[in-house]
This record gives sequence, structure tokens and C-alpha cells, in this order.
Amino acid sequence: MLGAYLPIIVLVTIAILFGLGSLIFSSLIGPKKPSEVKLAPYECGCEPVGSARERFSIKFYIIAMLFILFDIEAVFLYPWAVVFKKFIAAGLGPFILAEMGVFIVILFVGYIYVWKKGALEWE
Amino acid sequence: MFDNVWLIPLFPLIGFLINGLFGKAIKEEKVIGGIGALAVLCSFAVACMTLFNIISLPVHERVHNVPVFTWIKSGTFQADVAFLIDPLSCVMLMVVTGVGFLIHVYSIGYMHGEEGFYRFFAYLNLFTFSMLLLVMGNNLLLMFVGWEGVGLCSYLLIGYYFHKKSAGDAGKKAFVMNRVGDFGFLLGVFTLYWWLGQNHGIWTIQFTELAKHAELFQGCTLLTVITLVFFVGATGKSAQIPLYTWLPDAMEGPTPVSALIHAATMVTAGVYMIGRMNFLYIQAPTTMMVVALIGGATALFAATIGTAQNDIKRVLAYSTVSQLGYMFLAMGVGAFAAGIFHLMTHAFFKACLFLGSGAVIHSMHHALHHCHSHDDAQDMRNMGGLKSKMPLTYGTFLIATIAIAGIPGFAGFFSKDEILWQAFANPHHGSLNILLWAFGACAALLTAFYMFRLVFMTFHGECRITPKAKDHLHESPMVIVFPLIVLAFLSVVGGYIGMPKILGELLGGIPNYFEHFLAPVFEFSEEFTKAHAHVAGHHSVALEWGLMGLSVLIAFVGIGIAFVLYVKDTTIPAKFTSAFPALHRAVYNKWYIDELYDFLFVNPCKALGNFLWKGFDVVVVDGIVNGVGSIVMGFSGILRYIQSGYVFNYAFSMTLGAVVIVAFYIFR
Amino acid sequence: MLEKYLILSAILFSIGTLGVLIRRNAIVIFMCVEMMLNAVNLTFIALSKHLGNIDGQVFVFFVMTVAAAEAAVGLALMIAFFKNRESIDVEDINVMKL
Amino acid sequence: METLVMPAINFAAIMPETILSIVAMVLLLLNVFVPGEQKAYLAYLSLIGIVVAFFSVVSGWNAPLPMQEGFNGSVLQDNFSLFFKAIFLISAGLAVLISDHYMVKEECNYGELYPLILFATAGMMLMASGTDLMTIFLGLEVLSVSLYVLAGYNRSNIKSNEAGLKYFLLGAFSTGFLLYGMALTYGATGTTKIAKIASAAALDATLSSNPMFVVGMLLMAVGFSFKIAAAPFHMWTPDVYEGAPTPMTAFMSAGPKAAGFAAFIRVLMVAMPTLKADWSDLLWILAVLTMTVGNIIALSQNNIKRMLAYSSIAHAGYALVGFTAGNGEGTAGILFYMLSYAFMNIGAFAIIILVGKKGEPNNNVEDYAGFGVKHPVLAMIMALFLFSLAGMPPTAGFVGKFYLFSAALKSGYVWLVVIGVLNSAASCYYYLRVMVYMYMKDPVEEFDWMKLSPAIWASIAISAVGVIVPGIVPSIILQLAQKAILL
Repeated sequence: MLGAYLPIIVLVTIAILFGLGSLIFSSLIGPKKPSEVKLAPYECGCEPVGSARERFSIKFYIIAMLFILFDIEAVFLYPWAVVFKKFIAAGLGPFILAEMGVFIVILFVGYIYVWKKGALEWE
Repeated sequence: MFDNVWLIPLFPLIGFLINGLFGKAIKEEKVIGGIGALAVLCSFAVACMTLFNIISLPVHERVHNVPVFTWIKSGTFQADVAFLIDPLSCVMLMVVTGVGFLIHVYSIGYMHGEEGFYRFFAYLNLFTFSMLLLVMGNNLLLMFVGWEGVGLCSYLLIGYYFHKKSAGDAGKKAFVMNRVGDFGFLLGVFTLYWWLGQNHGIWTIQFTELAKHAELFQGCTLLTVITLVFFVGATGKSAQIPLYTWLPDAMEGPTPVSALIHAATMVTAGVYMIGRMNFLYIQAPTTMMVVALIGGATALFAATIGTAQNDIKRVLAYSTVSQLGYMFLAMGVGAFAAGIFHLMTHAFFKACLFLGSGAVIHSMHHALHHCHSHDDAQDMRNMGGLKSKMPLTYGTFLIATIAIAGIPGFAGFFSKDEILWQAFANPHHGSLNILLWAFGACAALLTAFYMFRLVFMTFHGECRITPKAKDHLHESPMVIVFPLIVLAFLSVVGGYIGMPKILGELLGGIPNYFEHFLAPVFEFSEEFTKAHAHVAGHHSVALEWGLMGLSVLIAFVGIGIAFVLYVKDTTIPAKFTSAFPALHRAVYNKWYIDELYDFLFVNPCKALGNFLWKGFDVVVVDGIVNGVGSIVMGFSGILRYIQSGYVFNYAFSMTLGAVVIVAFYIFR
Repeated sequence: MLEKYLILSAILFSIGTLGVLIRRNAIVIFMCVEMMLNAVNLTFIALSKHLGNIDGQVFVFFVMTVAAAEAAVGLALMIAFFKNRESIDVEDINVMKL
Repeated sequence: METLVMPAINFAAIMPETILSIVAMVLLLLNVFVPGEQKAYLAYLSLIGIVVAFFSVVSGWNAPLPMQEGFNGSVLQDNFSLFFKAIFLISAGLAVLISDHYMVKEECNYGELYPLILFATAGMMLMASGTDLMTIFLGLEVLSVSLYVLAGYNRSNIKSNEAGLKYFLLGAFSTGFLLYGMALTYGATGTTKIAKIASAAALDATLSSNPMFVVGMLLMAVGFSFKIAAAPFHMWTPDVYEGAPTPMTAFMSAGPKAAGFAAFIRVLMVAMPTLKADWSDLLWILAVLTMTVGNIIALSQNNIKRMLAYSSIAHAGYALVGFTAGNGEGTAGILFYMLSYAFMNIGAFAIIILVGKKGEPNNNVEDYAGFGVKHPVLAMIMALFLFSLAGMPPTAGFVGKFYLFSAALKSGYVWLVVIGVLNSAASCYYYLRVMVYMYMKDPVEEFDWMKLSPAIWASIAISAVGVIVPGIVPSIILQLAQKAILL
């Protein structure tokens, strides 16, 4: 049983050693001459303006989260679309349509909830 | 015929529910106490009917399982709520309900005006219910239910005066020690169940079934372990070495509780349990030896401590431990019937003693309270001369004391003598018998001594209570005295149903009714002993007479010593002083006998007693119990720190767990 | 070919695990968890391809959507925590311990 | 174009889940469309949903096999899962009953609570009846995501925030392990269907020594161990239980733990019987660790919610003892135990809610001083729950524990039982400590009582009945549990 794992273990060990090694090695031998310019955050070569750690309105996060949620649900449309024609061919067109209808309705419930909750309003 | 036995535990349960749920609303003490006592009285009535029914049956039809309903059933395992009615449980029923009823009545008077009166009766009824389950249960599991229940009630009642810190501590101690015991019991149940099922395909925990297959245990090496773990359970519940120290502390509870739970019934549960499973014990000679030795040692050991106590209830507590030791001694030498017999007589006279001491304390307490004295109402050094103040209490107390001391004609004599004889003559332990007998005999001497010391210090001599309080001492009300009288009566006549054989023959062929009655329960053990005894017990009648005489002599010697030490010094001098001045000096100095006794006997004994109590009892035994507790708690404290509150630490622990598990499977 | 994918995903999974253990920012920790999930996704896809069985791919769909849902809930929790504590450093998430 | 075979759907197999989900969505919309602060109506509506779902569960009992199977073998609503579903519904119902007052008191009475409870319950049900690793995973995630929110529900309370965040981070982390285990199992057997995994393993004897398969099993075990809070994957439990709103703690300790066991049992016993030698060793160790760690740390806890959290770890350990046994009796024991645990734990938490007050919650053991004098009836019921938790007869806790241990004995795990009994004996100490305070100490201060609402009374009464009746006549429940075992 052990034998089967040996390559994996060796490989994992090497990976870890390599990673650690290069980190340690570079911090050991790399020259350290920090200057103000070097330490400044990189912003497309332009002069940095203000702190990069500025706080954003929470609205950005909420909108982004909602976007991700609804966006990712769209992934289920693809497999559905792939088999859609097969179902029609088999005479199950209404069924497959209704299935997706149910899915959309559920999403829609979520959407209405979010909407009524006021999460989409910017102000 | 026995269809109605389920009523026996039902009545106290109803009493508990009524008092527990509505007691606070009822308020009226008479009603609450009446309900409590009536419930037990009803049980007693049914128990009496059951006893008569059993007696009316032929000897070999006296074992009955009365199923009520199936409790747990799964595959091969079955535990019913079912009651086992046989001579043994009948005896226990009579003791529990009979003595229990008297103590309930007594409590109405004793607990008068206490805060939480209803709570007391609710607990007391719950206790009676649990105890009845314990003795009536026809399987180990139901017995365990009762076993836990009585422990719980005991715990609650010890801590009844929870305002006192000592009461809470005592409750906790009782609880911890009982848990150790319960652990043993449960382990025994599991091992027994598993062994019999695994090796013989008989999955049962029912007593009659187990008894039926008793011979299967022959040559079972595990049997010693099984019986020993059960015995661990018994030592916890019945306060034997090394788990006995909770019992003296348990005296923090109200006195009726001490009488009912910590003298008459609950603490005898261990004895009953061994009696119930005698067919297992008889086949485990090592266990028998351990039981006998522990019992004998406890009997002697607790008796020595008893001589050095000044608290009236503590003397009785150590006495109880000691008497329980006798019962285990009896069990250990195979004299099961004698052990149960002593259990019964002990219930009578010890309950009487406790209740009597309660009456004294009650009276003392009121008197001291009246004149705002803070003297200890339980300290015998504050008592003395109560004979004239409380004649009825004195009378009953004296009778019970004579009974426990083992004076012929009283109950204690018959049972104790039977145990001593069996310890000497049993065929199980060979040359160890002499030692066992010596343990018992020495304990008997000490018992007689400390009990009469107690009587003399409490009831005789000068009244040492604060003079102002003296006039407030008075006899207790009838509700308290009545149970005392009944119990004293039983302490006298209770013994005659179990007359030793030789005595019975002398008196014209009176048989040992008690032994005959219990015979069906112990039949297997009898047969087994007959078949396996190494040396048949051929002891001459003369020897038995001789030993009986010796034990009587021992009792009188003990009483004599107590008399000399605690009475004589106050009476003799007065008579002789004027007539014989020359002699006076010697008499005044008590013939220097006191000094001699002090030097030879009392001082060493007291010193030993004190040492054992303060040194061994408090330091070693408590130390071990507390030490285990502290170690576990310390461990717990250390483990807590792993719980650092940091997510990454938790994640690390999970990862480590996963890695270790996977690594273990890969590398093994 | 399969082994390489499996090894890659094992390495990704380990890096994710290590990240969870050593990073202190709750959001980064969650990103590491996402990395672990995606490592698993890679495993599923590779196995699915190797086995010629579509179940693995379907599983990946679910993992992805579930991860999105978790992300939404997680961010919401972090915002709530941040409002009270002005920090999402996991060293500050230790009001309760012992 | 190949001809399409219509997959067997059979909505009846997910009837309870469907009912709960629909009710939950309706409640979600009602919550935003009906204005007003009063949210109690949502609680009652969700109770109706739970009751309807319960009827659907009852009606599914002993249904013929075609009625149980659904979605092409992805779900199987057998008696096993139905029994668990009943447990989930009971714990959800009790949690809903005790929630409203608490949430009003803590000023976090947002209406989303009830839909979330229902969604979580639906997730648990899916876990119990899932026969495809995918379904189990989905159920688990529906449950977990809802629970993360529920744990952090009191969003103005820092402890609750922390509980939610900790639970979320560690939960997601454990999901990673679970998924990886599933992926490896899929790789080894080529399927995610439980029944097919079992048949693949039965056909190919080399599979049981295939590292991929074994490690897959182990990693899944890690994931499930997290859910049931088995040591050393238990560390989230005390923090989350302490910080979460008390009704949710009650819910979390009863339902999701049972759900974890349901899926765990199905995966190991049905899909991987060929690895039994491996996983029973693992479970043995987990059981011992879990019981011991839970009980020992609980000994030194002063906060009663935290104490019950550690005790819930210990209880998972007892259930693992039955699982280790690996026989039908052990499974039936777990079913019985989880049901009675739901009753006794939620009951105890209901009383904790009553004693607690806002802001400075009376959650320390000392706060129970004199409870027995002030409120004898409630104290007596609390004592009953504590007895049951301590496994004292004649309560359901005792019967359940006895049943679990005797199952382990039958399989010959004597030492495991010895350790279990020892643990159980030690556990009495901390339960009884609460009783000591209730009955043997004088009250330090006046109780600041929450009003006893009928809903809380109902939940306490139901729990008390659920603890006492199976304790005295366990055969009713046991017979059902025996019909519900797998195999």
C-alpha cells in the first residue's frame, strides 16, 4: 500500500521544499536596498494618489455578491441547453421547458426578495 | 394472585407527584405528611397481602415474575418492567414499606415547621418508590433504575439543609463515591450480559433466567471479575472499605433520612444485590473471600472509629458501617440467609436508634434554642441525664441498644450470633475462618462498648446541658414516640423468627422460620456448597454452644467496660466516701482502674480510632477521591487551553487530524 | 496523463490548506478555501475525462454554484463582523475561547 | 441522435423537502411584502409548513420501493431517511417555537429566521435521503449555508458575528476535505451513486486496498466528522454554540448533528461495507476521543451554553459508539438516541432561554442558584432534561445510551463500552452541578424573568414528554427505529 503513495509523497515533499527553498533563498541572497520609489505601490506607472487602502462603500460588495450569485446560476442553463433538443425530439418539450421554468421562478423569488429588501438601490 | 403488586411502588410514586407538584400550594403540613405516610401505608398493606399469598403457596412455587409491560426490547435483548416476587423480595418489601411507613410518620413530627416540608416528603416518597423498584425489579436494569434513584434521593436529602456548606459537601461526596460504585454495577451488568450471550447464546439480564442457567458459570474465569465489579457497586452503595466515608458525612441530612436511607434501607442495597445474585457469588471463591474480608475488616474498623466519636449521629453512622460489614461478612461466608436476617433486624434496631437519637437532638435543639445557646445539639458531651426527661425515648433506645449489643433474647443476638457462627464454621475459607470470626468477635466487643457508652453519656449521669436549657428538655410528641415504640418492640421480637438451630432444638424444636422461608432463593448456593465444600462442616454442637456463650460474654464485657468508664465513676464514689475514708482515695481515683483502662485499652483504642478517623479516613480516602477529582479537573483545565479561540488553530487541529488519519492508514 | 492532473490538484489543495493555516485575513482564508474547492474541481474534471463519465463534470457545476453561495454568505458575515470590530483579521475573531 | 430515456423523477420522493422549500420561499416573500415589526405570524406559518411536511413524512413510511426512489436513484426516501426527517422536523418545530420571544428580546427579530430554518431543514432531509454523493453534498451545503447565517443571526452582537464567521470559515474548510474525498471515491469507482459504489467495491476485490478509495473514504469521514463535531474536528462547536442565538444553538445541536450522522451512516454502511474493517477502527478512535475530550473539558465549564456544547460533543461520541458497532442495533440506537437527544437538548435550551436576559445573559451556572425554589415546576423539568443528558434512568437518555452500548458489546467492543460507561459516569458531575445550584443554593438575586409564552411552554412540554415517554416505554420508538435501519 505504501508503495503506491511513494511517488505522491516524494512529489509533495519536493514541491514544498522547492517552494520554501526559493522563498528562503531569495530573501537570503537578494539585495535589499529599499527606497521610497521602490516601496511605493505600483499604479500603472502613474504617481500614486492617496492611500490604496481606501474603504469602498459596502454597496460595492453587495452588488458584486449579488452579481456573482445570479451569474453563476446561469451555468445551469448550459447543460440544459445542450439536452434541450434531445428532449424535444423525444416529445418531452413541455417538460423540459417547465423544468427550466421552475428553476427560473426560484431564482426570481430570490430576485424579488433582493429587490424588495432594497439591496439593489444605490442610495 | 400477584397481579396487584405493581400497586406497591405506584403509591409512593403518586405521593411523590402530588407532594412534588402541588406540595407548595397545599401548604398544610398535616395534609402533606398525611399523603406521604398514607402512600407508604398503602404499599405496606399490599406488601403484607403479597407476603401472605407467598406463604400460602407451597415452598417450590414461591418465585413469581409479574410482568407489567415490556420496557426495552430489541432483537435478543429484553428488559421488562416486571416485578420479581419471591421470599427475598418479600422480606425486603416488608422492611422498606414497614420501617419506611414508621419513619414517614415520625417525620411528620420531626420536620414540623421546617422550610420546604413538602420537598422533604416528596423526596422521601420518591426514595421509597426507587427502593421498591430496586428490590422488586426482576432484571438487572430495573434494579439499576432503582439503584440510581435511591442514590439520587439520598444525595438530595443529604443536602436538604443546603444553607450549611457541610451539607452540600457531604452530598457531593456521597454522590462521587456512589458514582464510583454505580460505574462498577453497570460494568458488571454489561460484562455479565455479554459473557453469557457470547458464550452460551443466552442474552438475558433477568434474575430468574440467570439463576436457571447458574451452572453455566461454572469454571468461568471472568466470573470473578464480574462478581467483583458488582461488589464494587455494593461497596459504594453500602459504604464498605474503601468507599465508606460518605456515610458518616451523610449524617448532615435530617435524622429521619439517616434512619430510613442511611441505616435501614438504601445502604443495605448492596447486601440485597449480593443475596439476589448469590448463585453467581457462590461460584466465585475469590470474590467470596474478598467480600468476607472486606466485610469483616469494615465491621472491625468502623467499630474502632465509633468508640472515639462524640457526635451522637456519627457514632450511629460508624455503627451502621460496622453492621453493614457484618452483613457482607455473612454474604462472604455463604450465610446468605443470615446476612439478610441481620439486614432485617438491623433495620429495626438501627432505625429505632436513629429515630431515638433524632428525638434527643430535637429536644436538645429546642432547649438550646430556647436559651439562645450555641452549643452543639448533637454532641454527647452536652447531654447526660436525659433518662428522666425523656423516659419513653430512653426505654426504646435502651432496648435497641441491647439488641445491637447482642444480648440474648433480643433481635440482634440471633442474627449476629448466626453470622459469627457461620464465619467460624463455613466450609469456604479454610483457616481464614478464625480470622473472620475474630474480626466479628472484636467488632462485637467494640459495638457493645460504644453503644453503651453512647447510652450512658446521653441518658445517664449528670445533665451537662446549660442549666437554663434544662427545664426546656421534654419528651417528644406521640407522633415521634409511637414509631420508636413499634420499632423497639420489633427489635425484641424480630429475632425469634430466625432462631438458631441449636437454640430452637433446645426450646422444643422451634425451626428457623426465616431461613426456611428464604431457602428457595438460596437453593442453588446450598446445593453448590454441599457438592463443592472441601471440608464438610462437621462442628460439634458443643463448639457452637461455646462460641455462642463466648459472644454473649464478649457483649457483656463490652457493656461492662462502658459501664465502668462512663457510669461507675459518678455513682460509686458517693456511696463509699463517708464510710471508708481510707478507701476513698482509691475509690475516688476509681481504683485507678480508669487509669489502667485508659492506659491499656481506652487510650490506644481512642488513639487508633482518632488516627483512623482523622488520618486514614480524612486524609487518605478523601485524599484519593479528591485527588482523582483534581487530576481530572486539572487535565480539563489544560485541555481547555487548546481551545484558543483562533480559527487557524482550529483549522490546524482539523488538518492535523486529517493528516494523521490518512497517514495512519497509509503507513500501517 | 491523469496522474499529472491529480498531482497538480493535490498540490493546489495542499497550498489552499496551507493558506488557510497561515494567512490571517479572513477574506484571504476564504480565497484559500475556494482554491481547495477548485483543486477538487480539477480532480473531478480530470477523472471525468479519464473515466469517460459525465458525473464528475455535473458535480463541478454544483460545486461552483455552491461556492458562489458560500462566498456571498461569507462576505455578508465578514461585513457584519467588520461593522462591529473594524477588522477581519482572524486573530481578532477570538472573543470566545476556552 | 440517440434516443432519450426519460429519467425516473418521482417527486413523491422529495415531497417533504419540496413542501418546506415552497413554504420557505413564500415566507421569504411575505416577509418583504407585509410591513410591520410583528413577525410571529411567520413562525406560525412555518409551523404549519413543518406539520404538513411531517404528515408527508408519516405517509411515506413503509412505502413500496418504487415510491421511495427518485431522480434516477439520486434520492431514496426509505424508512431510514424518513425517521431522520422526522427528527429534523421535530427539532425545527421546537426551534421555531422557542425562537420568537428570544428574537424579540434580543432585538434581532428579522423575519428571515423562519425561512432559513426551513431551508436548513430541507437541506438536512436531502442529506438523509441522498443516495448520490452529489445529493448529499448539495443537502449538506444547503444546510450549512443556512446555518452560517443562523449562527451569525444576531448581527449587532459581536459573539454572534464571531460564531457565524468561525462556523463559516471552518465549515467551508471542512467542505474542502469532504469534496476531495468524494472526488477520490468517484475516481476509484467511476460513479457517485452510493449503490453503484457498493456494487463496484463488491465486484472488484482490489478496490478495498486501492489507496484512492481508502483515502477517499477517510477524507469523507473527516468532512462528516466535522459536521457531527467529533474530536479532533470538534473545535468550532463550543465557540459557535456559545455565540449563536440560543434557539439556533438548540437547533444546531439537534438537527444538523443528526443529519451528519444520517449521511455518514449511509455512506459508510451502504457504500463502503467492504472497508468496514478500516472504518470501524477509525470510528473506534473517533468515538473514544470525542467522548473523552467532550466530557473532560465540559467539567470545567462555567457558561452553561458552552457546557452543553461540550456535552453535545460527548453525545456525538456516544452515538459514534453505536456506529462503531456497525450492526443494525447500533444504527437503531443512533436513530433512537438522536431523537431523544433532540428533545432533551432543545428542552434544556428552552429553559436556558427563559432564564437568560438580554445584554447580560444569565448563562453561568451560578445564575441558576435557587431556581428550584423560585420555579419548582420548571426546575423539575430542567432536572429531567439534565438527568436524561446524564443518562440516568428512567429517561430517554438512559435507554438510548444503554442501547448504543449494548449494540457495541454485541459486536465485541468491550473496551469501547467500558470507556463509554466511565465517560458517562464522569459526565454526571457537570450536569448535576447545575442541579446543585438549582436546588441547593440560595438565589443570589431576583430572577429577571422572560414572560412564559405559550409557545415556549408548548416546546418545553413536548420536550418533556419526548424525554419521559421513550424512557418508560421505549419500545414504541425502538420498534420504529428497528424498521428504519439500513441493510
